[in-house]
Amino acid sequence: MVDLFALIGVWTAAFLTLMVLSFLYKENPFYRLTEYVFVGLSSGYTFAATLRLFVNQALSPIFAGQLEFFVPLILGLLFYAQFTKRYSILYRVPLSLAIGYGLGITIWSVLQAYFLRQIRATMLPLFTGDILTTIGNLVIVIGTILTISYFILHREQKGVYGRFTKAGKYFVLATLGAVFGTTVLGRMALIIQRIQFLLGDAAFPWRALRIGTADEGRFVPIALLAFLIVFGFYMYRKRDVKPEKSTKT
Amino acid sequence: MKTLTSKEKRKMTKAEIILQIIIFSLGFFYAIVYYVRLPVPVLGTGNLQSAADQLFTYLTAILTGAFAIGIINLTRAHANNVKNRRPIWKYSVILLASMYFMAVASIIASPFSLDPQSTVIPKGVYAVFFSIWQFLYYNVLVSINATLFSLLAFFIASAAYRAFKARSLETSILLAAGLLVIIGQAPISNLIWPGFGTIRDWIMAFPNTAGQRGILIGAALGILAFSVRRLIRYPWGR
Amino acid sequence: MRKMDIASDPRLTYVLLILVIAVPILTHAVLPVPVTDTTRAVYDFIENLPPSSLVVVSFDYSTSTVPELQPQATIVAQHLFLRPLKILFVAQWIDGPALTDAVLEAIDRGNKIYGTDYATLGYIPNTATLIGMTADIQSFFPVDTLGNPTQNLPIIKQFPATRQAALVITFVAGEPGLSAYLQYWESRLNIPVAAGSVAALAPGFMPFYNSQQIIGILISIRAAAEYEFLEHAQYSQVPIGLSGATSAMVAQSTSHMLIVLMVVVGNVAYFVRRRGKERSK
Amino acid sequence: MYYRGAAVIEGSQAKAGVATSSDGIHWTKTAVLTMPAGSSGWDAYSRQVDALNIGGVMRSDNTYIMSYASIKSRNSPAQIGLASSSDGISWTPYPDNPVVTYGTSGGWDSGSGGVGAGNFAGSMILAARNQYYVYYAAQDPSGTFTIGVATLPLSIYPISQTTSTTSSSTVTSTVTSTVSTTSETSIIQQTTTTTTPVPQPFVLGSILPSLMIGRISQATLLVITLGGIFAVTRFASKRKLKTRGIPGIERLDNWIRQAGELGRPVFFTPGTGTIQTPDTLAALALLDHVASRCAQNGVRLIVANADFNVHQVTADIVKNAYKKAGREDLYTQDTVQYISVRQFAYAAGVMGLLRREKPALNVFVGDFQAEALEIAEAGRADAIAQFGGTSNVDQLPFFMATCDQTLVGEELFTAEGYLTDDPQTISKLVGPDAGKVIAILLIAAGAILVTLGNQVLTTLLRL
Repeated sequence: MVDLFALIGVWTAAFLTLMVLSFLYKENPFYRLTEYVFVGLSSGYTFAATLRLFVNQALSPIFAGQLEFFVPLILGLLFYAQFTKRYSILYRVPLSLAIGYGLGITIWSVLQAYFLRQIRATMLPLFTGDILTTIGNLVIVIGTILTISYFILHREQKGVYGRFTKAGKYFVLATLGAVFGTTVLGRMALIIQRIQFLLGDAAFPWRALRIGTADEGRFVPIALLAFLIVFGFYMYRKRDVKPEKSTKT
Repeated sequence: MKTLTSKEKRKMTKAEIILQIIIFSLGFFYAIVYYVRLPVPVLGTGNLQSAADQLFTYLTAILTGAFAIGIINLTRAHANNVKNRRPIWKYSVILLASMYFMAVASIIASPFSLDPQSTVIPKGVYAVFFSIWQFLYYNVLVSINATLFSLLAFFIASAAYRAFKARSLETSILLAAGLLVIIGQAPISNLIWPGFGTIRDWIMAFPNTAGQRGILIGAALGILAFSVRRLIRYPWGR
Repeated sequence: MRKMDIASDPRLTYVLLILVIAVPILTHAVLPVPVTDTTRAVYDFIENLPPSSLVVVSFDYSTSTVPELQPQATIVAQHLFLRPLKILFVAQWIDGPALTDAVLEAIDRGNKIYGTDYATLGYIPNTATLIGMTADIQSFFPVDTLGNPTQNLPIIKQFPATRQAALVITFVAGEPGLSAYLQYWESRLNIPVAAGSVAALAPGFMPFYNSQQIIGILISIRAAAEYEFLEHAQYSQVPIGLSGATSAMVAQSTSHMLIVLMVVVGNVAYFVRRRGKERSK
Repeated sequence: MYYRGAAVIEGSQAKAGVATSSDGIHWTKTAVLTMPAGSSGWDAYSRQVDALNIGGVMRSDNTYIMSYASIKSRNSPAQIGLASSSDGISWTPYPDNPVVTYGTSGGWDSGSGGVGAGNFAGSMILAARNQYYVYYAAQDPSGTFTIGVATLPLSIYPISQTTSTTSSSTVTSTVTSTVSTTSETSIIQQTTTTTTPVPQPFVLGSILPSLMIGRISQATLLVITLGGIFAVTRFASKRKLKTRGIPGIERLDNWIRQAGELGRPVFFTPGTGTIQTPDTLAALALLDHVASRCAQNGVRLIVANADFNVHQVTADIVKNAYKKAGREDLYTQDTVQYISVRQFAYAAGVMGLLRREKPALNVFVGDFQAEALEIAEAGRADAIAQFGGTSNVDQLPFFMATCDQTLVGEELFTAEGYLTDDPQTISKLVGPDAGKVIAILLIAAGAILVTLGNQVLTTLLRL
């Protein structure tokens, strides 16, 4: 059975999706409205989350009797000194605590995870029994060295050394090609799911997105039509009488 | 010519020296304790086995104190828009309204509700607000945000035809590698020739790994130098 | 009226893209998806986890990348619930807890009991919490997302600290995400890490797969379809449409082929026009 | 060759895994050690909660013998026990465990270091001169660590005479908290002399467990790398180092000249970064250069911003540039425009500007996210040239594919150094080169050594 509330929910979702997609035709107030509503809702939700954390982490230990948590509470409230004129420097006290511990743990973890571990993992045997792994290892060891050499900045990239860094640039380009290729996979996935939703396709993961259930989904195309009518009418009424300036030149 | 961006070496003010002492001492403490991993005897009564972990609980308590900074900044910015009737003031009103409405609804009934077991709030009110929050979150917020991001797929499609030209040897390498990866990851290519998939996996596993690792090592060195320099003197800037 | 050809007005390409995607969806076409090793590595690791191992699942993405990562999260969570494991749900992004609830509702949780077999701890606000929870969960998560004090939860009694985790899997769309677990859990405590990543970040994570810092990578919606195929093969009660990824594979293929076609055609037109200009000079 | 050994995870890790490896370098974790849930005995708590603190594992004939530490209840002191197993995965505890109890004499071994689940009671067992020796770490009240040793008769786990004699020859003075496979033990043996185990406490300093060797090697490598970086930085800031120059800068200048001849404007945008982002600072340096060139050639410049602070800085830069060239007339109200802080609104605004103004040259350098593609594609349609640059790898492909000239990653910062030719900026850039050279040398040396079969460098870095 179709639940009326869920149906309204699904229709609203469809209507909003189309309001955003209308940007493809032309930048218009429908689209701008969704932007502002999005920023409003996500900021409101973020505030609720950070408030709940403040209650759990800073207040409840005090209520539970650990009175030494008054100190962190006061230091935390110093953040709001930035809104005062005279004491605005004080907000840097809690900020420097965050900066300090951040720098401390970053130094070793970045050294181990991104420098040491990567160098050790590139120490691969250049000649192994199996031909495929040998080629693979050669590409990784030589490729990594050449890519690093490409980013060495203090020497002119000319002559023999220039040939090395040029080869390094080709590895960087192959990498950027891979990034370009996989980014297409990601972007297509985004639009495919939106079109699945707009067509009310049963294969759309309705419950995993908690929008409603498949049987309300069947009625989404009706919202599609409703929006086209409203949008078409709005565009017709709003079309510029005088031809656009740019077509003249 | 001295440009705006190069900062002359001005002397640190007294306040900055104190702040730098805080940053350096906390940073040095964590660098040592965190690396050497010797269990330093416990300060508080908690069952944590090292002072560093115990200190983390206090640090977290301090950092969560800044919970309202975001909402204050947004409110000030958009309240100004409304006050002096900027052209977009109507949108600012909508933004503020939706922000505060969502904040109230989420505080009452959402994964971040302040009273999840509805001890104070009666069950009925909680259920109503929960369905309001659910509608605002899953039907409105997710729909808008996911669609906003999906616009990018269209721009890739139009850029593919109008902008991605093999103008030079460099862009040709990039486009060749890109196209091979695109073909390789489309399941249909496996029916034409399974080799496409292996080519794509090979590009991802070897040349890409080499290039990414080179960039990663370069970035890691940048972060190391950047962090150590800030331990000694943090540029407070503006 | 301006000449509506494809070069000057991108809107024709938009319509083409919509058509190329809508047709396979309406015809419900299905395609077999070959499984890549980075996906199989994650599946095998979870399948071989010894009974009652602790798995930490971290939701590190927002509503904008739901289409890429929600299918992955759903199908992997279903796999974790099919095995005798203890699961803790956390999140480094604020949208995490809400997306976790949606996943938990979508999957079949079998006879698993909240508090004993799994629990949702909620949002990790900073690195201090992320490191601290490896030593003691209760100090950093006094209550779970439902408001129960964590010291009463049997799963927290059994695993007082996440350093005892047999695996942490992060569904990541950016920072903070995989880098935090790599730096503070894997390199310091040798806790195995798996990454479910948006496609744009996957190439950047390959060096970590090569250096075995992560045991595998699930790359965007295609990995969700592969994982669903593996899971359905072994646990037939898992429906094929659960993640919604398999049905998107045909549209995935047609849209990819359209992009390839347009780049090729675009370049051919470019070179023809350039040769024409050179000859006219 | 199939190596089989218990690569035990560091003492404090309650979970002990067995890893197998075919080449001694790459370990795959195959299974987690299991032990039947004990009765209410001395290690009830840890056995039930798997907080098994594995010490060392030795092998005699075909049985494995392990020493492990565990606790009776949540915060009680640790004690050491033994267990044996045939396959190394499922273990049966020694009937009258514990063999070593802490916290009795109040002296040097009064505590095990740490308390409760996180205790550090490291331990190991080996057979020598027909006796079992159990070494364990202990901490006295003042916090200094010492190694204690307990001896047990061979009868508790009878092993044939041959293995006991051969293992006696392998007695080493290094207490390895990780028992490594034969190939690795042989390496560590060469570096340390063998001393007869004398059952009195050793002070930690005198024995360097392998973990400590690892720590020291990593610490020295960090000191060398940082030392190199800051030495080069100091050296560079003294001598005016000419960096490798930027290919695009000359082309940029003549594109601006062409824009002047065509009488069309130049467009510039520094992206969505804040004033502290390195990319945005580099973009501002480039803007300084572009604005002064435009002023000299009498070209109209349009700048679009997403961040309000950046907007104010760009306005100052452009105004100064035009004033210096005496062309204030070109600087109008809408030369520098603030569009919007939100990603897609900013992109839409920029695309509108590009379509209306039809600039001859688009320069978009700085911190860009997904909106970069929209701008690059809209600009490509009308402009004669596009000049892009960012250090964000996810967006670089779209820059490369649509721009005539792109500053890739750190080239953006070199451009900043080159343009401002301020020794401070250049030296900060050139410093990390020292680390890059170290990385290249290490990788090359390591790869060659590994090819020749010598694992010393990889083992050193692994500890």
